Amino acid sequence: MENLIALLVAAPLVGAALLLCGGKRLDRTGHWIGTLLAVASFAVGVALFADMLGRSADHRAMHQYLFSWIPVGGFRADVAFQLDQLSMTFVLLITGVGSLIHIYSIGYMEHDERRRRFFGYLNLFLAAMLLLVLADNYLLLYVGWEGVGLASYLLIGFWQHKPSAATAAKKAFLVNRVGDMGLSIAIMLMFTTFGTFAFGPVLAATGATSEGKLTAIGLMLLLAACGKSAQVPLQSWLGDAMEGPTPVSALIHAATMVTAGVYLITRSGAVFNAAPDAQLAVVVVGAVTLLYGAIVGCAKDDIKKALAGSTMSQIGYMVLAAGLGPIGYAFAIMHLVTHGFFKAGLFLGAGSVMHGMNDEVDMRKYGGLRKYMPVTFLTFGLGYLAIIGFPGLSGFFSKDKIIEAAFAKGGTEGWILGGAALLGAAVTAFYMTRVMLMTFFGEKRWDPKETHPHESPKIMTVPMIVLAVGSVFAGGLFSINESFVTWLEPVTSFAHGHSPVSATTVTASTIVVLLLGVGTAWLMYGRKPVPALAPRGSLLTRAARRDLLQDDFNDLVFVRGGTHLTTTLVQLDRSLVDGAVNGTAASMGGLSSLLRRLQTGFVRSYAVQMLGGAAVLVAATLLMRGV
Amino acid sequence: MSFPLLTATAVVPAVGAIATAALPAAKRTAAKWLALLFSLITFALALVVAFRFDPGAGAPFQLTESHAWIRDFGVRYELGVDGIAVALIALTTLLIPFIILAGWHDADPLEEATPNRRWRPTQGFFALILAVEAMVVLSFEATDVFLFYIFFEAMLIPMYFLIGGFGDRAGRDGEEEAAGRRSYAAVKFLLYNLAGGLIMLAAVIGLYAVTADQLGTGTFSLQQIVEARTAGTLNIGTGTERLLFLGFFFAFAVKAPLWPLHTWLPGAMGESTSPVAVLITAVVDKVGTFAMLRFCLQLFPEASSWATPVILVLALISIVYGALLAVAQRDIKRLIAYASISHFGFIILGIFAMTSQGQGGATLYMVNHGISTAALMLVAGFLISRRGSRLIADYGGVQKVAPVLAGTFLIGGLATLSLPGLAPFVSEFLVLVGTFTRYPVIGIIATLGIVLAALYVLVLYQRTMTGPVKAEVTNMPDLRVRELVVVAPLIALLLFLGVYPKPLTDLVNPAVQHTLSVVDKKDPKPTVQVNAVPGEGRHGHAANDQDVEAAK
Amino acid sequence: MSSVASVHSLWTVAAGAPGKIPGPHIEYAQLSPTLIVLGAAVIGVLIEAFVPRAARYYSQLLLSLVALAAAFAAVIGLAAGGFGSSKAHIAAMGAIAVDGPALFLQGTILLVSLIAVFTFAERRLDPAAHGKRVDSFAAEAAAVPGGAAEQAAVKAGFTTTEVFPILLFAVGGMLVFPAANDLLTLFVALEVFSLPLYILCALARRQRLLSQEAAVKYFLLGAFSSAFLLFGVALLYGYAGTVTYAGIAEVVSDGAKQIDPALAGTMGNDALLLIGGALVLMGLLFKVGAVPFHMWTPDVYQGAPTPVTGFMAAATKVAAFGALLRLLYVVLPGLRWDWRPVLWGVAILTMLGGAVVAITQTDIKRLLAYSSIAHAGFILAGVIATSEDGVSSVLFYLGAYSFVTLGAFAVVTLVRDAGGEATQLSKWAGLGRRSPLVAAVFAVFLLAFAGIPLTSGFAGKFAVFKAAAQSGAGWLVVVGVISSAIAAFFYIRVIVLMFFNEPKADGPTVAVPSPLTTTAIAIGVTATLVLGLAPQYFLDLAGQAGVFVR
Amino acid sequence: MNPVYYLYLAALLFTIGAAGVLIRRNAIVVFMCIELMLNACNLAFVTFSRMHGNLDGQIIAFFTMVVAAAEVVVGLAIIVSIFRTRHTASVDDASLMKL
Repeated sequence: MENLIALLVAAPLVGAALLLCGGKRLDRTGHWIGTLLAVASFAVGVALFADMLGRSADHRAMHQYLFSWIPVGGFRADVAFQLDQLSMTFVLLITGVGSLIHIYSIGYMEHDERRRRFFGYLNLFLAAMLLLVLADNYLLLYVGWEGVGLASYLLIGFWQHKPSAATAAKKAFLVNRVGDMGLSIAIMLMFTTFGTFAFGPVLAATGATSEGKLTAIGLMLLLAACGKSAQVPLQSWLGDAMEGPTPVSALIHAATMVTAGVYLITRSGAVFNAAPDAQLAVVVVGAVTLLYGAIVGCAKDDIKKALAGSTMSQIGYMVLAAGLGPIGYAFAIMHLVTHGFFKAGLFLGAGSVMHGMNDEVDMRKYGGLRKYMPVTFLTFGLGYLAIIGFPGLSGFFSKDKIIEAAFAKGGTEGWILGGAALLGAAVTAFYMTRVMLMTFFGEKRWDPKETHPHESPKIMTVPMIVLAVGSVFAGGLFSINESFVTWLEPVTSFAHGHSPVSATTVTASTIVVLLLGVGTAWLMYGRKPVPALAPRGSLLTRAARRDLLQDDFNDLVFVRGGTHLTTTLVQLDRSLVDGAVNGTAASMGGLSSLLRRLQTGFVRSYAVQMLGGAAVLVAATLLMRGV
Repeated sequence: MSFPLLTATAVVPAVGAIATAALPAAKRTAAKWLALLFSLITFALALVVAFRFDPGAGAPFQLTESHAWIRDFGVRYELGVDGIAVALIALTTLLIPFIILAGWHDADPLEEATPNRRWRPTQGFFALILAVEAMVVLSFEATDVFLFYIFFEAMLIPMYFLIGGFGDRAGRDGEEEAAGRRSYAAVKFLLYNLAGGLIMLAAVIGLYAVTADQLGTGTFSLQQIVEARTAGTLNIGTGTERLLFLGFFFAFAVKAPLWPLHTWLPGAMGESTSPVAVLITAVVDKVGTFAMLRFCLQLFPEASSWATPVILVLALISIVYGALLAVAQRDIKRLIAYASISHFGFIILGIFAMTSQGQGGATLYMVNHGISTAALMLVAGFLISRRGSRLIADYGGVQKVAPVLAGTFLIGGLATLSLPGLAPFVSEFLVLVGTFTRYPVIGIIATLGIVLAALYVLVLYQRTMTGPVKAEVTNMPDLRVRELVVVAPLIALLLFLGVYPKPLTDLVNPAVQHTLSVVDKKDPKPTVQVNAVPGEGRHGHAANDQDVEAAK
Repeated sequence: MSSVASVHSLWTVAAGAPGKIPGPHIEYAQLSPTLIVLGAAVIGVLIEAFVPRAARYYSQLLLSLVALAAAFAAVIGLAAGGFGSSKAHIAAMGAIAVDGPALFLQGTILLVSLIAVFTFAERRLDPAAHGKRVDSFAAEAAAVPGGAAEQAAVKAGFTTTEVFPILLFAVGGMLVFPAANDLLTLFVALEVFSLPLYILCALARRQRLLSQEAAVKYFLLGAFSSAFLLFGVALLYGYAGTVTYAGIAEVVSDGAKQIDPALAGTMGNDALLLIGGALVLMGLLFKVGAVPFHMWTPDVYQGAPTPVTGFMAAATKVAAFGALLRLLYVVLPGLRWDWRPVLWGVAILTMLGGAVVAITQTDIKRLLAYSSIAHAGFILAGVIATSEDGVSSVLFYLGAYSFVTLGAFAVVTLVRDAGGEATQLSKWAGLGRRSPLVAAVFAVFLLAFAGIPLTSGFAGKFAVFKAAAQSGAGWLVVVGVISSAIAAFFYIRVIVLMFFNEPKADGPTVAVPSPLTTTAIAIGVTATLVLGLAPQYFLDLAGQAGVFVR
Repeated sequence: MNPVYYLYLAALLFTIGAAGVLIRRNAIVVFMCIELMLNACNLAFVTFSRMHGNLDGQIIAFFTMVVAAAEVVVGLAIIVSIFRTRHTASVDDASLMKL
């Protein structure tokens, strides 16, 4: 059975190869091939899942060794897969949501002449992402890690003729590279410490290692996670990444890739558990990001950017949870999965809206769309309820657990984190309501002459519906006598937190803040009409619109500073380094034309020099002897 | 005495050079095909060498040949290959056919040029390429220091004519201007390397003097010297050894090139046609790094470890400095040149990290960098030949009109920024790890290189390939068949070696271990001993254990 | 020391009883090379006197070739007869040494002269004057250039066939010079080969003014330096009471022991020895063109007719270095610690000076002149080695170098424009485009000069540097390589000029030479490559010839 | 009288000759100075010969004269020919080739 694991990766990989090298002749069938292979991969996943369920909890991990990849001296990297409950969860999420989005894209990209390539990239992404979660060692994970980075680069910049898209793609890759630096350093640290970087031995050996080393490794892993999961301070790329086609935003920049950081931290749980400082850093990052993302989300008028902000903040929740240790891992993953459903659903909804509004993204030019695209409205609405944590829907269960766990951290930390999480919940409710109202309610702010909003074709709506269903029930399903937690426990281990405030209080307060958020939003956007042009807004709003000046900062420090540095270096290279060389040559020439002068052409001067030479010769000889 | 395989591998291209040069002016196309044929035969021979070579065998050098040559100088015609040499010979002979194919039209006389029965640039071009190949191969094979030196120096001359004699068509300012810059670059290349070589000559002579003084008869045989060292019959005084080492290293550092001796490279690569640029950076420069590994370390172990700190710092500077300058370049080829400087920094870093990962990685790096730069540079050459300009600013939106060209260019670029899954990643990571295990700080700073690499590659790609289509490139043809034939195999190779580098590592490891044993360095042991691996697959161990053996 | 004894006995006898002087004992067979050449020279003069003009050219040419070939054969014979090694001894009553170095150098000189004769006899390059083929020598040397007399001579188709006997005389002197075993013979030989060279310099057909100026400079400075040499000889004589090398060496080695007090003032007076030695040394350094006695070289090389320049550059160096070696190794070995440091200085000055000044030269002949100075410096490095290796390395270098030089100058004669040879470097631009073959050949010579591997230049350079390094002159070697790096610069410049620069519209043409020059160049190239690729055989030759007879 | 004085004289003559070569312009005079130097050498030879009591020095002196004579022949030939072309015997005028 375990020999099927490779198939999970192979299927989409083959698809990518076919579609990217196949050339024009595949233009008409390409998208079907791509989708088929994605679904196939999903099927394999399901099969494996069934097999896994058939076993007892501690024999569920499967392992498949393919071949020895890089053997040099003590350095041994294998291409080998490890499929345990954690990986399994991801495999299902990735292939499942992935397949749905493939299907959706068939409709969404219908009129794009480069659709074949688009599906090629999507398949490439699936393959890389699966490699990431299936790898049994950090180096192979690194391959998947950069692979998804590449796929996201290609897809963000899919419409390359738009300079903005190209720039965004480049930015995403670069920021991620910074994170990758962290990952590679972490791997090097592991190699020097343990002599290996396979999950098994490394995580097993954490006990025998100095905390300092583990903290270093942990921080480096965190850096990597920040890059990939758009956490502060490396979050700046996610907003721009919305330049990509919406399905991409749904799959890569909402449901799967951006959660890789959470996977990495959870996977390396053993390391973090043994390195409290690193853990603290993680929770801080998580808390900060969940607020940051939420605030940014409130200010954006671009529907996708708003959703992007929300993605950031939701992942902030997950990271926060993962940072809490055994009491949080399971919930982090659980929220990750539910988030996968509703955020993907929301994005697909947004895509469907844009599809109907000929690619308008400014929510101020929407309004009252609910009667024009009912299905979209319905699915989007359900997603909305799920994300704000409306009782009974997925978001409610997963987020609520995280908030509890945050309080359970105990001490002032616990209060701060819990408070942050609660506040975040409120803001989430606010900005999501804002999106909802601006898009589907109020009077229409678009010109009926140009735009004729219409419902999207079945092929697009069906996936939306499926996801909506997921976002409604998943959370509840997982929480039935903690099935999800027990499922993950063998991998992530689980500990019940003892929160100073009782679970019911937390739940109650969440609902309260939720209502607060929704209420304010309704007061601001529901009651009075939304201006078609954005008002100047408060200082905070303006800052939030500019991602809280993040980019301005980067621009000032890295871009400007960097350009200055390089240009000066170029000068130095020419004047100093090369100058030294040319200088020597020149001075030789000078010396030469100087010495030439001795050659006056006058016999007598020659004679003089000869005589002088003779004198010197004699003198020297005599001196040698000291006579 | 079996068939002299190694000699043959070098003689074939030499003969080819003569044959090609001999063809009359009218027979231009014939000359091209002839050159291609000979380069392919050479490659075949190289493959035979690779198969006949047995990594497992104990002897450091195999397929050895040894004949008396210049007794008075203690020089023997001694050839032999270790894994490293085999890999590099394979690389060289593999690249040459592509270089020839890529340069198919680079040496065609200008249309308006008056036909001249005597002047045969095309024949000359391909003959020179083959000549360089012959000399490079020999310098990889030579196990006699003097023999090596001879070809190390002699290869400068044909290179010099290749750089100075042939360049990109047209350009902004007329042919005259271009010719001026070309010959300047060529002269700079030659003098720089000649100076290095002559310094080395002094050291070579010094080495002879020492051996003659202590062994009775002066010798240049690498093996003899190494054995004499280990046997204790030869011990060079510390001071002398350091001087000799510096003499050798200087020459190799110029060739490699290592900061601050790099300034000849951008000019040479910028002004010459891209196939020649590939020849410089992917083939000829490798001799420098190869020689560090084979001669500097094995002849002067103490001095090497004495100089290591400084060299590591210089290498580090090369990495960062080269990358930063690459970012600032406006000229595609110069950009790639500076990128190469950065990469050579990595190679040298790996060599002098003195760990099996470092040196193994460095060797892989030489091969992979050869292939990746070839891919990138040649595609860049195709691009330039279409537009007649090397300036990045003159391009834009190419990806729309020539998607295949853009795609291959991107893959070449991704290889250059060593994306996992492509060959260069393996080597770069090995070098980093190898360095990190012994010099953590340097290792960490070196990782900056991977970010900067991403920067210059992606900026280059963005500015040339994406965005709105520039007017001048609107009707730019996509890759032609010949060009695809050049690029596709290289890319395939990059992918294969990225996924399954084991053949290469198996080839290289023993040689690296031997070098390390000569230098008397051991890999640092991990601080925490990990006991039997629970999660890992059973099949795994069988395969891995022998690697462990190899490590011992 | 039999020779010394014999000399002394001779004089004492002479002083004692006149009339009973035994005829000096001369080994004619062993001196045959010299005798053949000088004899041929005399016959040449007679030919000038008695053979009608028309026939002179061919008869002279034939005579010279035969004579030189025969002489060379004789040298081979002697060498085969073991006079190079086992039977080496001093002939002609201590005047002339017949030993390895002598024979090797004589052989080299003879070969060089043979090739030089080819270039002397070339008559296809200059456009025919009045339907008569002319060579590169003045129609009538005595006539005023451009004057009526000269025009008449040209019309009459006169040619200076005297050059052949003059050349032979010079060769004769050169053969004796490195073999000379007493200072007197040294001095005489020096003059015997210098005076003909002075004349040859003045005989150019084109640019007589330069040619004559070259002659005057060479003559005056040459005479000046030989005066110093002679004074040095006098002092040495005063020091040792004899001029035979062996005699002086003896006195030097075991100081002044068994000498009567009367001579205490002079005999064994080190001041005399040192000053005298220095002056003789200077005379020889002048001939090899070492800094600071090199000023004549560029001017003379430039002014003299190119074939003569080639001959001088090659043969004179060989002969002079031969003599220098013998002097230092036979006479002054005891003084090694005195003259070695001095020569160190001279060698360094010469290497660097030659290389540096050459960078800015604009005339190909001057350029080659300065390069020859630099090379003199390299050879000096070998001389300083003061070991058998040193000797043989110098011998090898001389052999290798002389062929390259001859070839190079032969090529220079081919590149011509209206005013004769186009020696202006700027005119050589784009030569590679016009006639790739000639340019390629010249490039080979330049690369050999630069000491690029696989050429004879490299083998030679390596040999001398190796010898120097082994004798502990490591830093000299370093200076050597540095100056060769500098030198490389201007050799490369010429190559750039020939291959990478566009040919000028009014550029020079390459004349198609007769088989004579062609063979000369061909031999030059072959020698360059063979000695570069497989030098072992010749190294052996030089190695066996490494020992001086004392 | 002490023969050493003759040596001093020889040295003096030699120096005068050398100085003359450096100072005088006229080629002929320069040449005569060189002859003077040679004769100084002769004097030295003869003196030393006398001191050593062997005849080598004197013989050498004869040789020197012969050589000097030959030198004169060649020298004058060259000087005269250049005089006829340039109508001057000043060595300083013969300086076309320089640097």
